[in-house]
Amino acid sequence: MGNIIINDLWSFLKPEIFIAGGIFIILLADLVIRDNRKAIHFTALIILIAAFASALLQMGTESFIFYLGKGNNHGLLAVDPMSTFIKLITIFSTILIVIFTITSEEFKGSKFKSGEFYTLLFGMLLGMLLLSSGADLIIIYVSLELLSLSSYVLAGFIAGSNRSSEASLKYVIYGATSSGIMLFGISILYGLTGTTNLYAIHTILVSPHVNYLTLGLSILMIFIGIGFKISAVPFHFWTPDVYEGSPLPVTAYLSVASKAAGFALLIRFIKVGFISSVGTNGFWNFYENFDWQLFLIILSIASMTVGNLTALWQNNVKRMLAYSSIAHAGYMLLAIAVLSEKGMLAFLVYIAIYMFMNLGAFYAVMLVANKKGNEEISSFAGLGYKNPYLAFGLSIFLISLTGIPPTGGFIGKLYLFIALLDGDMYWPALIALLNTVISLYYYVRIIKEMYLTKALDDTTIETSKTELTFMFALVAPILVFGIYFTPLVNFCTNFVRILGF
Amino acid sequence: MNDPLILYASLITLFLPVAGFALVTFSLGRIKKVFIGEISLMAVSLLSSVYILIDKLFLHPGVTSVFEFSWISFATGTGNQPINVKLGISVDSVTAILMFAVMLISFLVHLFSVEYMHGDKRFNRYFGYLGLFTFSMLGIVLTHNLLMMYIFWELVGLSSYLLIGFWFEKDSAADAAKKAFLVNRIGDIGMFLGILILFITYGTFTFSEIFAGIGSGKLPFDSEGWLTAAGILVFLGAVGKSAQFPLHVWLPDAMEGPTPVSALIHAATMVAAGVYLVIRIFVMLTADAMVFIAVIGALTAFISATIALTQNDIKKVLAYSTISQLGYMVMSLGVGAYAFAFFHLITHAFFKAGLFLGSGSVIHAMHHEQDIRNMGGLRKKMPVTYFSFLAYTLAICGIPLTSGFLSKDGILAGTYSFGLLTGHWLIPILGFSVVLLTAFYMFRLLFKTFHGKPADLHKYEHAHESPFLMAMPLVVLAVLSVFFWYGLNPASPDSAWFVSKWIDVPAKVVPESSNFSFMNTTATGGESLYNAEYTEAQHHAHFPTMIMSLLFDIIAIGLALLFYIYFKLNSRKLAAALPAVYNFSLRKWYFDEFYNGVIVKGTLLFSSVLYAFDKYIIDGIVNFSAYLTKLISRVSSAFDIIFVDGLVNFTAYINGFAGKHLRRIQTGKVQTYLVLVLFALLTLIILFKP
Amino acid sequence: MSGLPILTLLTFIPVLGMLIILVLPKENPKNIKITALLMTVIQVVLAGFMMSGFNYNAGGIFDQASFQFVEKFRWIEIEGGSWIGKIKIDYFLGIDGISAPMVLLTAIISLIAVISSWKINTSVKGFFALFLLLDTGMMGVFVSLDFFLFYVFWELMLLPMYFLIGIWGGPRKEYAAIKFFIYTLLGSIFILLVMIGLYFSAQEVLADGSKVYTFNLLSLMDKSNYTADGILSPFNPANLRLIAYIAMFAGFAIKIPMFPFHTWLPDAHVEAPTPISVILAGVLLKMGTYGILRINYPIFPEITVQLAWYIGLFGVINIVYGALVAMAQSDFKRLIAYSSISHMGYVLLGMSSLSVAGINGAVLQMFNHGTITAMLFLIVGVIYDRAHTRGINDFGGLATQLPMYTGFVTVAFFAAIGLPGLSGFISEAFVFIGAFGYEPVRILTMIATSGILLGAGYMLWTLQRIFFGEKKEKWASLTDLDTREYIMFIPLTIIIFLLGVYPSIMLDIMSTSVNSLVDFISNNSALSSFGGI
Amino acid sequence: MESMSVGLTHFLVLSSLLFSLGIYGILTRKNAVLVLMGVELVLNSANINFIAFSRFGNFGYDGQLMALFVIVLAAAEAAIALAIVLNIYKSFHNVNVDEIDKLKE
Repeated sequence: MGNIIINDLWSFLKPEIFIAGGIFIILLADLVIRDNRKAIHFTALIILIAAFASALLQMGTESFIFYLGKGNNHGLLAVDPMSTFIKLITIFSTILIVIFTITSEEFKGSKFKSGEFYTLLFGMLLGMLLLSSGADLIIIYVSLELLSLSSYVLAGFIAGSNRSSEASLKYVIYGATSSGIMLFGISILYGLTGTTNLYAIHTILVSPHVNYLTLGLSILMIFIGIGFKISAVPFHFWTPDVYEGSPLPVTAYLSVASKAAGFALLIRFIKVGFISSVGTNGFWNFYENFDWQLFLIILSIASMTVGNLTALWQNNVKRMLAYSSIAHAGYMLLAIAVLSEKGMLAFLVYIAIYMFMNLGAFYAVMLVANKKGNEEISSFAGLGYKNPYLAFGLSIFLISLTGIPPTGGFIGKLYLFIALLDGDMYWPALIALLNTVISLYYYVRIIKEMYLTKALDDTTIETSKTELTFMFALVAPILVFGIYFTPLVNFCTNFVRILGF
Repeated sequence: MNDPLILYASLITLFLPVAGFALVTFSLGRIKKVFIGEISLMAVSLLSSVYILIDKLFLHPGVTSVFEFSWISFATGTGNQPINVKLGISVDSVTAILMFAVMLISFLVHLFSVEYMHGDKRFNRYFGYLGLFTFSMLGIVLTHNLLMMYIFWELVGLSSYLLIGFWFEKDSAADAAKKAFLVNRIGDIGMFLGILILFITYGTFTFSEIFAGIGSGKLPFDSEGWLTAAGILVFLGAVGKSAQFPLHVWLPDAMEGPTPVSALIHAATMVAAGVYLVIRIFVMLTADAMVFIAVIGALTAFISATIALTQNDIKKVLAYSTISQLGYMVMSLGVGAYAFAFFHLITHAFFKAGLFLGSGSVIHAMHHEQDIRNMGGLRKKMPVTYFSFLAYTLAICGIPLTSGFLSKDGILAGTYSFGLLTGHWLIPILGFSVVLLTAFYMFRLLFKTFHGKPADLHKYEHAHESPFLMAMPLVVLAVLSVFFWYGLNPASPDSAWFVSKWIDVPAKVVPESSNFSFMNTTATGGESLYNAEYTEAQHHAHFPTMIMSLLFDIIAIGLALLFYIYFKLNSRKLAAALPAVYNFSLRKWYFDEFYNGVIVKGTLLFSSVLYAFDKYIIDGIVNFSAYLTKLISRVSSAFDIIFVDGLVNFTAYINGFAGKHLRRIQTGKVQTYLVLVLFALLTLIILFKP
Repeated sequence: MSGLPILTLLTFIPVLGMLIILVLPKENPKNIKITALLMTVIQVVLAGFMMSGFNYNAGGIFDQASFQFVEKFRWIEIEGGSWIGKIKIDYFLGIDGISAPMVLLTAIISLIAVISSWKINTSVKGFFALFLLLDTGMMGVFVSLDFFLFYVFWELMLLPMYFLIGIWGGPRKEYAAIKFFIYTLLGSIFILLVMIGLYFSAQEVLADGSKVYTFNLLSLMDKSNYTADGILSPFNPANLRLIAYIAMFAGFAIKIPMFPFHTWLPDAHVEAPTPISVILAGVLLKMGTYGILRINYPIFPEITVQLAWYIGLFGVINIVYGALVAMAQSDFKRLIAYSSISHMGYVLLGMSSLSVAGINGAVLQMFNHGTITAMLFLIVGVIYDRAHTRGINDFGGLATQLPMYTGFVTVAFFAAIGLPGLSGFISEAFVFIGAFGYEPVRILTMIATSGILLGAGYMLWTLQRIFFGEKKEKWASLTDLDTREYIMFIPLTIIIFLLGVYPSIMLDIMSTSVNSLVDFISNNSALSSFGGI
Repeated sequence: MESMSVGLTHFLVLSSLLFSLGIYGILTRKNAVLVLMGVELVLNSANINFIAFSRFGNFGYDGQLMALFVIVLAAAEAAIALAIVLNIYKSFHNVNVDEIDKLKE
């Protein structure tokens, strides 16, 4: 038995093991080479790359691991293509965040404790990795908390910054309450079904004896926790405040990785828990117990509309991007709302591109903020002339976020709308498209500020070659996938499957 | 049949003038004497037109030479007749005569202008424009199809625009040019629609093919009404170009152009193009269309004659007289006096060109004085001008032994017999009253200008006879106003060669049911318009016509003598006694006031209203919303709100508004957020309870 | 001819130029300008070369075999699972008689615009780089035969245009630029929706016999490719073709721009720098009508027939409304912008006739409007460069001051009025012939003829206000045209005269294709009543 | 059912009350520490549910296992949260959540 567990661990949990081990290594390294920050950065990168490679290697494998008790044929964790994909996304974005961290001015001071930072970052990552594979509500809750607890601290990681402290307080209160309510929902679901395993819940929900009212209540309560993670309206209120207050690399991380993990949870929760089978046409067949589609459509439309409309009014670019990320959560939610394999594919394509473009945008904003000390939109005035490369890169990211060809963002939108129209969801598609137009306002506002507004001061915004190289490394996939997206989509197609479906 | 020499001669005649225009244009004013080249080209062109004239009148009478080529052709979908637009020329006696007249007058005007325009800073360009005009006019004359007619129609419009506005520094000239072009365009639209109807129906622009189509019984949209409409619509082009009521208002203003231009374009040739157009489409005019045309012509003749009575500008009087005479020609066509219309066109071209050149000579001598009240007694100073002017005046009044007598009497006889046959007596009544009016105002003009005492001694002292280049054309034209060029019997219009030899009156092609019964020749198998009934009516009409018109002439001249030579009657007192009548005539029946006040102002007002609509309604779907957005933005925040008007503007407002309130939710207080979350949860529970 | 991928070259030569410009040092703007000039000259030469090998008897429209210079290879091919099916997108270029004139126009206007931007002195590098990118976008739209590719090119133009107006524009440039951007994006989302809808409704049969969803425009035109239950399939009783047609039409109509979507145009024109106005009026507006002809018409023939009257109605509104509003303008450039709206109305009217004459007229009008309006905007630019004002009433008496300039202005104005002998006349005449011959729009056509008068009205009035009257002291320092300006004006003037005197040069290029388009519509328009297969 | 014995319903009522109290505390307390106590109440109400269901539903030990995890996590959460509150106190010199609202717009 033990051997089997060890074997399972090694065969399917390599990334998690690397990261967990990484936490220890970083802690140790922090003790030994505390003064050599570079070495710690480097160590973290090595570990992450190893984890990424191992995740790549386990592409295509499917298995349960950690069986709980006898006669239970569903494990605690399910390793499958979808979870692997989310793991790749989260690990990859962690790698990028490490690079952010290296160049971030906020983290330059002597107060910055890199060892602690990476410990927490890896803790978060571990939470995400487990969350994306979690097949049992116990492990889901535990990994969610692991993720959350680390992120609370990271949000307030800049010592002495009021903004940062405030962000972390809000985050913790909001997060703790959400997860509390979610837990209560889980307990009700447990009471209804008698199990915490999603796969087991699946088999039980077939029976018509389940009280739908109570079930609905528990689903909604659980969804508060998920909605909090993916910052979907109306569970998004923390997002702008926390994003604005947190250190920029953390904000970027929250906007991509944490969101991806939240979506992984959502997908598994819905697909494993509530669908009876996947039709040959790719549409998911449902038990008649909860109108997931309508529910998700409402939330997604609310998210994109509220996100976009509110973003119009923001003067702080970081905050603007926070609202934009709410809107993008809406688009991704809409992809899932199709409840089909095509929707899934659209989601995967979208989030992969979203990772590049959103992190890229944050990175470019960070490079400006590094010099200017703030992210106010007026700081971007004349950037197109002060630093054309940086401005060009940021423009590409913003255009891609808008979804205009030939950028990757368009491909994401394209697949989204293909899925929507395939699912006969015309009105949501139209609303999403109109939202695209609205979003153009504020994305272009930044572009306008960079190119059309004269700079108020003569401060130069210089960037090192390394920084630019890194930024263009993010621009490249956006442009390449915008023109030739075959590899991306082929790649994503491999990851649509979920264990058992 | 199709003598290539005729083709070459026609092409030479047609293209040399435009070559002159090109020569002047491309010399870009760098060559001083380039006008001489232009005039030489005109001379060659004139000779070539003489050749054609001789050929068509004497060598090969009755032969029509047609040359055409396919200009545009394309298939129009399976099963349809392909579109094949042919351009071409057709030269018959009518063409040849008119072409010669145009060339001759044009040439004379060129010569006249050399002196008249001497010292003008755009001297060369003036000749270029004349060349362009001559080309365009010849195009109208030569064309064998409606499209080309329309093309050259517009081109004469262009050259007329350029020449009226030649002294564009004067606002009045620029205004007049614009007015001429626009008023003409109104008629052109009608003409264009008429052409469209015909093209849609017969698939061709070529006159002969259209007529063949009508003759074969095919009707536009299978309705005789549409055939009438097509005729009237095409005629609208003539209404514009020949300054017929109600589009006659541009011609008096066009006198802003140099006087030789007025002679060439606005008296002799271009304005006659309308009449020529009606001549060309005559065979397809239904009875209703003809009555319409006759009434328009008669009204025009009458209205403008009444206006001419009181005008004091020498050129304005002549302009209204031109309109009046054009009305005669149009009326003549309307009543079926086909040959006389053309006859009058030619005679009128000569004597009216003469009158204008004569007035030009006077104006030149008087240092650009145009008001006849400031003239007088000039006959002693300018004998050549005076005697030629007298000849033209006699001709226009239709005094025997002049060309005008022959052509005008024919027209009046036509209206009289038309009245006899159809009962449309209004037309001859107006026609005869115009005789009276014409004679009166022409002699008034003659007397006030050349007789009596000089009103402005200073100018009178400086007045002198015009130099040779100006006097010579006057003489030539005066000679051409004498009867013997047109027929040997000065008392018999019917035996004039125009009527008896040169012009073949074509038979109508319209269905019998929509033709006048007396013009139906199919029953008798005739080739000509006139059947026995009609001819007989004309015979009856001749004698009374001649008597009446002579009588009217004598009365009118007598009155003019009493008013302006013997001063037995006082025109001022008469005017004071009848102020309403006098002003009505002096102010030209208030046409300009009406058009400016109602139509032009109305359009401009409407356009400003539409612009306001565009700016405030369409562009800001609700103007108010744009305003509100601005207001909110000013109050709430310093940043420049991106708002876009139009539909987008409106959305922006809604968005902005919503966004603002959504933003207010973000209080920064975490407990508020949580309350909202719980509220949302409750809402969702209510929504999704099974 | 074979072997040389001429359309790809035409399309991507500007991108090459852009890349070269990007590496050139910005210290020497002359080199940058020369590079841009060179690229556009090459483009014109290539376009000329293309026309020399053009087959006048090939119909194109729906038949790949009769498209010319076809380049087709697989661009995107994704083998999906059972649930997603195969996705394929072709890099599919080709021209027929409808696109060839547009390609020619794009090449010519781009060259002229480069010449007219010679005086641009701020951020030269950026300007020409963006300009060339825009050029690629425009060319790409006219040669694409795959909807996806078409859409990519369509959207590719947005950003360069935004910058070109926004950075190098007039005082309210930001406003105008964002307005343009938002409007156009709003239009293109509708196109995108319909594009995806079509994608799901038709399957192309591949060489190996397998069926695959397609963006191929030609396959989308073939009714037999449609599935029984596709939302935009004519065989689906509950199809949404009418709505899709209207949506896509609206998307294109914004670009035309058709009333009531036109208000972006005057603002964009007024604020844009001269060369960009030239491009905008000369080429960009044509994309709207081209899109309708290329995509709406053959893909939805039965709805085209159904809605022809409305197309005609909007055409007439454009003509009359544009002309009337133009009359109220006191800004020279704004006036030309509204006249442009009016003239594009003729294109719509011609298209609504569904006849060869009308559509020939419409396509010819697209070309002619491109050249004439380009010239008009150049004219505005010349005077604005010198006097720094565009107020019509500020001027007066310029004819004496600037005789050569006045000469060109007169030619352009009269061409715009539709004077016979100049190019505008023929196209308008055929538009009217076609529309008048089509019974449903006959009355509309009659109303539209008032545009002839109104057009002459505002043009001549403008001519008078600017050029006639006494010479003003204020403008005594203005100089007449210089060599560069002659180089811009003369080719356009020649084209205007040439096509006025001998329009068959252009009509012959397009008429075979227009014939097959009209035949195609009449053969297929009744099909929706057949019911399912 | 015996009237005196304590059954599932009682536990559920208790847990609901606790949950409501917890939420009430979170929403109304000004002091951040008290808010966090509200969170603890919510977590514990869920724990009661887990154990009650596990016991009365005869579902095996999953529920109890869960409760154990939750207790541990609650402790960790409390620790972190209190640290953050401490940090806030350093910056703002109070711990009233309704006064910490600088981040907003």
